[in-house]
Amino acid sequence: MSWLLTILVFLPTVGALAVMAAPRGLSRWLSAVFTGVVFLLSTWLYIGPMLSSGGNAAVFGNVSHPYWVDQAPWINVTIGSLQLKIDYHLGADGLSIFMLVLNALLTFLAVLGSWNIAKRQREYMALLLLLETGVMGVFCAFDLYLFWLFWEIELIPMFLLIAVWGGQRREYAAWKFVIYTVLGSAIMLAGILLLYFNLGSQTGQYNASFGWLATHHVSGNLTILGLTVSSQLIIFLLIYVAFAIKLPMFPFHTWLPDAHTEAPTAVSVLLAGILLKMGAYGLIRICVDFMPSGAHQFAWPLAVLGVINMVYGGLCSLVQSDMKKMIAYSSVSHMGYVILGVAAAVGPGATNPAFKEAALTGAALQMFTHGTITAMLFFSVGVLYDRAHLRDINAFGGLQAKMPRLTWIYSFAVLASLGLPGLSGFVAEYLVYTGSFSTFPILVAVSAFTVIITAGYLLWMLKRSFFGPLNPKWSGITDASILEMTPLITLAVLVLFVGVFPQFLINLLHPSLSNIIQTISGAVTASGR
Amino acid sequence: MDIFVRDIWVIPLLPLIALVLNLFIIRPLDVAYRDRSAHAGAAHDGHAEHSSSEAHYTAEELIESSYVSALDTIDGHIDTPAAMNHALQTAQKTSGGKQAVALMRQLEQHPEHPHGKPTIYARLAGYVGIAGMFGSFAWAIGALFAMFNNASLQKGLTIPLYNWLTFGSISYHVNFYVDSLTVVMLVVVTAVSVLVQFYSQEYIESEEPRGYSRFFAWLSLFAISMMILTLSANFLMIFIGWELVGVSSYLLIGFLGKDAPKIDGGRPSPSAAALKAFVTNRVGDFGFLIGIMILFAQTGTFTFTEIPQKLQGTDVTLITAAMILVFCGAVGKSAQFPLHVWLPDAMEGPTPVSALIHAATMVAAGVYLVARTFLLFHAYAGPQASMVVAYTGGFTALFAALIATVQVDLKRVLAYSTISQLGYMFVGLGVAGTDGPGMFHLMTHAFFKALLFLGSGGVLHALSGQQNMRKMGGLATKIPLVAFPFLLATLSISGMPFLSGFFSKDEIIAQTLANGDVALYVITVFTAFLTAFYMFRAWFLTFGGKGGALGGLWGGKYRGEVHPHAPGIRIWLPLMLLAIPTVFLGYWGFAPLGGNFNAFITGNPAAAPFGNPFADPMTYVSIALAFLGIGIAWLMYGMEVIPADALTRNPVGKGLHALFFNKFYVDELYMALIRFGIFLFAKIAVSIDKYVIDGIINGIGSGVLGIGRGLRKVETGRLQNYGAAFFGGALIIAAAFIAVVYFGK
Amino acid sequence: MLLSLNSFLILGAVLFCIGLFGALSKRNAVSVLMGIEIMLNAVNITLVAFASSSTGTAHGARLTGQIFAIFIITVAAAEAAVALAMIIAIYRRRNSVDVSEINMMKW
Amino acid sequence: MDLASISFLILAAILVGSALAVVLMKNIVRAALFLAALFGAASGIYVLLNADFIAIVQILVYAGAVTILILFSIMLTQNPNSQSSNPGNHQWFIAAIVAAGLCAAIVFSFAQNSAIANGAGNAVTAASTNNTVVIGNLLYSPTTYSYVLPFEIASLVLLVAIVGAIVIGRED
Repeated sequence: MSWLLTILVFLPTVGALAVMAAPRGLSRWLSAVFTGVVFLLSTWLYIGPMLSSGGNAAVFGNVSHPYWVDQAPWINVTIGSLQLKIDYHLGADGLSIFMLVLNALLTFLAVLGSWNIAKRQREYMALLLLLETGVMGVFCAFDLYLFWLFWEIELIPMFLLIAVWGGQRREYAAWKFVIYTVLGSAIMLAGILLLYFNLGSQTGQYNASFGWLATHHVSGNLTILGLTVSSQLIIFLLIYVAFAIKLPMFPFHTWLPDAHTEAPTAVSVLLAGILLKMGAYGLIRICVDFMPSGAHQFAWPLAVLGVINMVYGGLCSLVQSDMKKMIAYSSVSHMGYVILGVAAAVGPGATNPAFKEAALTGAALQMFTHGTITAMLFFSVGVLYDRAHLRDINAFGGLQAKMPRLTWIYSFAVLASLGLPGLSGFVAEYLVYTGSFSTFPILVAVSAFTVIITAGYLLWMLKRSFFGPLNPKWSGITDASILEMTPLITLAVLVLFVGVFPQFLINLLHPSLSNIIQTISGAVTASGR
Repeated sequence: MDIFVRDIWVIPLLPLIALVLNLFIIRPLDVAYRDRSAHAGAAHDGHAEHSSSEAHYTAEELIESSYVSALDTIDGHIDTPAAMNHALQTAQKTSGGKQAVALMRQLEQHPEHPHGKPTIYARLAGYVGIAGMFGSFAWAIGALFAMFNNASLQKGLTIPLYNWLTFGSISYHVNFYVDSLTVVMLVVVTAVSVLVQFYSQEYIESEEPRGYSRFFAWLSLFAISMMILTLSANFLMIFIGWELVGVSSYLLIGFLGKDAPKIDGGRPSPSAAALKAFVTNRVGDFGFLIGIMILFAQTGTFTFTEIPQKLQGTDVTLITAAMILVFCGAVGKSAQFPLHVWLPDAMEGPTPVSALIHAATMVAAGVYLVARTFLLFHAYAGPQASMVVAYTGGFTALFAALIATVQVDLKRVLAYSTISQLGYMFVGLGVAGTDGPGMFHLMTHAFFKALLFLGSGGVLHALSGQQNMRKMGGLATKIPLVAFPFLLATLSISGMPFLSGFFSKDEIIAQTLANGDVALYVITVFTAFLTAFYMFRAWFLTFGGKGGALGGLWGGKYRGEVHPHAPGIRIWLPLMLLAIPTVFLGYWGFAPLGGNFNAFITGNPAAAPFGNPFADPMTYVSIALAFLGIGIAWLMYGMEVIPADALTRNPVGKGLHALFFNKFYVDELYMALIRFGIFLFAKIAVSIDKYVIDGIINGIGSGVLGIGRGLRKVETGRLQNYGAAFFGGALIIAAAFIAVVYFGK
Repeated sequence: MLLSLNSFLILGAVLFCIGLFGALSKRNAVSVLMGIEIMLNAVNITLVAFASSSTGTAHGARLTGQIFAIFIITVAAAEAAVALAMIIAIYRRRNSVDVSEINMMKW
Repeated sequence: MDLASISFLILAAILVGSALAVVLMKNIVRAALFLAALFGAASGIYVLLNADFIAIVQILVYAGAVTILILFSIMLTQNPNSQSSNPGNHQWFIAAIVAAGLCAAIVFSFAQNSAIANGAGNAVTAASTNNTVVIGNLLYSPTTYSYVLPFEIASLVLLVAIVGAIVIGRED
């Protein structure tokens, strides 16, 4: 037991308490220190194993044998033949480390990005820190119940952050967000219980730890309302509903534009950068790995929905006039890549598992890519909004003349978002496309249409707002300050680095993902499909 | 010597170093220095420009004033005059729209003349860029001679860089590959680049001094991208380069600060042109990407040299489809019909950029792509693939030439001529048995077209940005240092014997006939006639005209208002240097003098050289047609013995003129497709979101609320009601219980 | 068997229901309270009847019902005191003891 | 028919009759007086059931204290304007149905339940010992099984009720 994960999860909570206890003026400094420390510690998750193994990425392990483990017994109740066993079990393999570090970084940057927030700064910072705890927990919980617990914990601060610090329709947006999500997690809990007790009665051992679930799969059928369906499919669907809402997947996506539009800048950043990734992470880590043959049976609908996400989100972005809403819909579009990649990984055909791993790696990289790039976009819009108190694309025009720095970095983010090679978006999209094609040729061909739409709406937005002759009404606007540029530049460097040298991330993910691919192949072979 | 080939990565490295230095050290210094001097100037002037109190507008006012949408709408309809007029009228109805239109007109009639000079750091940026580029050029020449020396190097050499990932049997390599094709392309790219960069110093100094260092950074970025594209060993790398040149082009087209649509000139704003270029290219990339995916799914590799082996036994139809889709990418990048619409608009960028990117190098990338995958097109795909290439090229060549005959904007004539010449290259690749003829024309065209564009830049520079040929005339005597090389290039593109364009173009025309394709022969020869006509029309309108020497060939009446001023050495020297290959490069493919370009480019010493054009009687047909074209142009615009509107007096001619002048209404068609196709779909999607999905969600919400509102009436607040309900409930339970227990049996 | 347990239980039930009717149908708060008192008495009768008919032998088994009754009486007394105090308080404030006008306990 | 049975019949008749009078009387003062009669008759029932201690307590607490309390509050809240001092409300009809139904259900159940109807035999058993002593032991005995704690809590409840009543009823 190394305690590092426990510290990472609960240090932000300590920070939140400290912020609440400290004088108001100190709150932002304290939260910057705490999130900064958490970020530095989180990098050790990557550096530590790399140093100890001399750079061999295989050391990160997979879901059954993660490198980092914190485990302690917690609840163990036996009622008759039923046993309820919940462990305090944190773990981190490549896939988790990847998300943990991203979360730590984005939260730190979000604190910097909210430096000048005026309204109830202390409470705001404390909630940001609490949110970090919840999300950290989700990404490193290795017990299904614990996972669900953290999944719920994250919701509360997010709800408050939107409902208190949001824009005009913040209450509507916050409620919509929370009702959608709670509905999903209620259904997910049903799925978790079904999985736990079914598997328990089948194997005779009640255990919700990820390592156990990844190696022991439910079998047999369930009869629901007279329909007999394979248990894996039922459980997959029940649990996936929560992730589909979070991702968000069409048709569960409508909370996203509202939440993004109303949330304050830094919260939008976290929402897009991290919270959506929770859905993707859950899909890969839980749905695919624990119910491989259920996922396999659902692969076709999943792929179709992924493609709908991509194209539909893109089309919706095209006609938005609100910048944030446009970026929100572009998130829908971009998360479609994740769905498509995962669908291809579990899908039929493609006897060559290498293609599947390419698709899955692409999906995982897309999580990183979207997290960083959309964060940049939201930070940039936030800078603009702070000055103009407007986000309407048509209200600006020619800002390039007055805000060269912002134009520069915003263009960078836009180009990264539309998949420019050399930036991380390209790597992910290219892997997803090339990896998925052999599984779903027609669908992928249709989805490639997205590359046109994406370029269209992003560059058109840039053209209308930033280029052309300066709108005389904005002659007094000032450029982004150094403080505002800091998170943007940090992310830009990261996006560029990953775009040019993606292999360090791919190596980090490889042990986890190849394990998942093996699980899928094993399950698919066993089911004889 | 071989080191030049083995370490070919030096070529992209040098501009990369220049870019990094420029972007991260020199440009910040430039900006800081400039800001400080600007501040000093402002303080000296004593009036503060910014007052924050100006920005007191409510959100509604700003959105409704529709300043931006007026600009954008007019910008989007600039190619479709009727729609533009409508947009203008609509715009006049709102305050912001009025403001926007007024601003547009003001900027068009009195373009802002940027003042100030580049700072010392900006100049340094230029020098660094040029130095890096020159190093690359020298290295490329070294590689070329290394290949002459050691013919085995022409076969190709893979230079591994690193690996994204390898899973089982598939891999994503980031590798370079160098063979004779690569080196020829690199020489062209570096040579034109270094000259254009040298030329740009003076051009950008007067056009946009504030963006001086940025401009050189983007030029370096473009050079790197183009080199990655050229050096790529696989489809992954070539796609990376492909997109990067696209984005460099985007950045450079939108570079100029005079960023408003020109209503009367019928020209979009640079940013609109950049957007159009990028998105149109993406349409091609869509096909390209699918083609790559098909090949990858079949073979598990992207590498050009491995794909053919692994394709053994694959369905030919599938490969044909894949190659046609790959060709889609080339269609986009090389501006072939139907994706040619972006290139004329791209002329809104600075003229050196037009010369480098939109004439000589980037637009040739499509040709290079087909040449690079030539084996797949000809040996693995069915004959339909090559047919598609050849006929797309042939049709585009004719189509663009027809449009070029009636344009009045000098740069647009050159743009359509570029499209037309690129069509020739595709014809060459489609009909010939090797990639020799197409690449040969690419090479010669790169130089003479760069020369033409730089020459037109010299004209624009002399006339302070005037692009309309009706406002020119007789310039040959005023700027002879520009006119002379320009004339050489015009002759070359028109197919005058002994100049480079003659050799390369005639080889392609000969190949169509050798392939037995009469239709293509007729098309290409007729296009050659049109080329000679419209190029000399442009020449006479610009440099010649009635009253000039030699029957209007040299000098004549000047129709403009601006006083032309002579260009400096930084402008005319590159022109002179480009004139050298324009004249002599053709002899590399002239067999009687020992030139065998074909053998070099294919890496096969045994490959037959191009046929001797003078030995082929059909050559004289095309020469005659070229002279005919020149002659008609001379009569119409030089000596003006035939009135310019002679052909357009009858209704047929008038209709044709309108058709050509409006570019066959392709832009109108696309505009309609976008508005009634894509945007309709987008609006439907949004409505689904708003009314169906959110309707269901909100419906459930208000349903629950409604039930709650109804049920809450039950809560009267009177304790006795509650009591009655409570005991009534108890009674019901008891009654049910009794009914079941005592009477249920 | 007039003095069987059943007779007392039925008596209690009838009283309880009458009291219930009073509690549910009266406007005057004091009257409602009186109905409740009837109900409490009915319950007490039932409890004592059970206690008396018990045949248990354990310590105190036969008197547990009576003990319950004592507690009920205690609580009823307390309740009556508090309730009447409240009625008076309400009367002071609203000049009425009509319970159908007191409907603040909603939504 | 023995004396006990006759007494039961008379007492039961008084109980039911006065209960009906309490809920049906138009005049609330009369209703309260009938309530006092009801309390007295109930005490008679307790005597019949050999619960003499309860009977005494009943007289003391109910007939004595509660009746007086009720009469006082009637006096304090008498509204001179109202025609009827003890009106029914709008839902008296529903209340009647519910009460009657419930009564029928309970009585029916008792009638059907043979265990209660037959098994228990005579409810009124002969007085074997002094009940009061036993109750005393059962309530206060510190050594044997007793209800000391509930008793103490009950006293606390009473205390709270007293204080509460004073606080609530206080004029402010």
